[in-house]
Amino acid sequence: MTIDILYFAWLRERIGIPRERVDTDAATVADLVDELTAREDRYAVAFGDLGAIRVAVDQELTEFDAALDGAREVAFFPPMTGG
Amino acid sequence: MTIDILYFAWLRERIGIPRERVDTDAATVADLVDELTAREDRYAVAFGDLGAIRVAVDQELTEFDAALDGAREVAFFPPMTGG
Amino acid sequence: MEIRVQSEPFDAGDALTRFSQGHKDVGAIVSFSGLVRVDGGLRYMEIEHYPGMTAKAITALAEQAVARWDLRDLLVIHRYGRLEPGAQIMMVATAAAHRAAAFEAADFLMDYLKSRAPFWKKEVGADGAAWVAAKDEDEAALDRW
Amino acid sequence: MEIRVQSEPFDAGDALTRFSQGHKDVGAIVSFSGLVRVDGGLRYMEIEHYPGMTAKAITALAEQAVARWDLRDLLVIHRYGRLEPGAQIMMVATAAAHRAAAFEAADFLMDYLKSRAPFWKKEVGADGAAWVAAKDEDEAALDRW
Repeated sequence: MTIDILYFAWLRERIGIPRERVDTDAATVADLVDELTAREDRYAVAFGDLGAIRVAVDQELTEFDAALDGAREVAFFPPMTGG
Repeated sequence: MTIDILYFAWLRERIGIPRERVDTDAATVADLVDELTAREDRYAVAFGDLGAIRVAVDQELTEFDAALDGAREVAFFPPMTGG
Repeated sequence: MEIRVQSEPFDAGDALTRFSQGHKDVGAIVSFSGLVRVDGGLRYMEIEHYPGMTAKAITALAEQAVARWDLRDLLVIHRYGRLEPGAQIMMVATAAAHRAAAFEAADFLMDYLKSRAPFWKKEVGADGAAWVAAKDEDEAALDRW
Repeated sequence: MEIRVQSEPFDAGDALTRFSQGHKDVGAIVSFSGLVRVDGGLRYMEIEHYPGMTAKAITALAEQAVARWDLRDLLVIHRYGRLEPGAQIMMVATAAAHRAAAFEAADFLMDYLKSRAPFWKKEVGADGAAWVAAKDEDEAALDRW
């Protein structure tokens, strides 16, 4: 399946791009992260500490064990600092 | 001693005047209330339920057993409803 | 710190704009404004106060708030006299570096202004006038602090 | 209920004035405004957000507040982009018949906007830029609700 992946804040800066489109068979967010980190060092560095990263699937906050079944957009970012 | 007595809200309405000056030897606020209620019915009615009345001596909230020693102004009023 | 006791109407938004300007280490501003509710039965509200004591009592409450929370500034405006439905009765604003202090101090000030500042509200309606009774819950709210 | 996500500056006082007008059974209005602190080291703040998600996430929080408290109205404004020291970052306003609901709902919305709305703050100073780290206390604050 084809998924748009978005990166925000320091995750965007470390990976070097705000978004990309990937073809993947990853079943869960965690599987997708494994695929990405296997690709290039900058991904491995950016995703080094998953405890410091939050994820949204189709614009809803979720967990790393969430299924990607039918997902069209996955976003990774640090804990939010609004307000 | 001479004391100015002030009445507010429904206490003022029941007694019929906003303030008066009295000569008194009352030692405490409670003594002063006894003197007033002995005077006329409208005072007895107004002071009928002391639980519903608050008192300030020289513009500081206090209790009915407070001493009047040196006091110049005593105010009686219902519980406050500001804000 | 500014405390105003006045019969004149005021606009809480204008007051907030002025209050917000010219501060330095302020990240958070909380305001509370109390309004005369618009309801069919009410013609107007009349607020009596104790002129000699009012500003003094509010100042004492404000000083308690300043002693207890790390505030950068504080504003209290309270009207007396005749107020029409929809009018602003009063407002409190607090400015602090952090939001918790600004929220708590404003909440504290409101609880104490309700029950410890010498104001008395009377509602005048089509059927006559009645003094607003103090609520047990307003007295109980003071125990939070 | 109004939710605005915008890069344009706004004035919290003006917004409060507009928010306060034309309500009926409203006795209490609480506002919170967050400002960029004025401190020597900070040149400006840059706020990044997630356009597709932001308004949706804030709307979901606002709906939670409306379901939980008896509110008459609610306003959220949040800026993104470059903000100068002293600028308003965001504001929340709540209108209710009673003060407790207005205070609690505003406090709740602030806690959740801090940690659950997709905004990220970067501080740009003389010595370079740094992303603002989320605070443990902000995450812990959610347990209050």
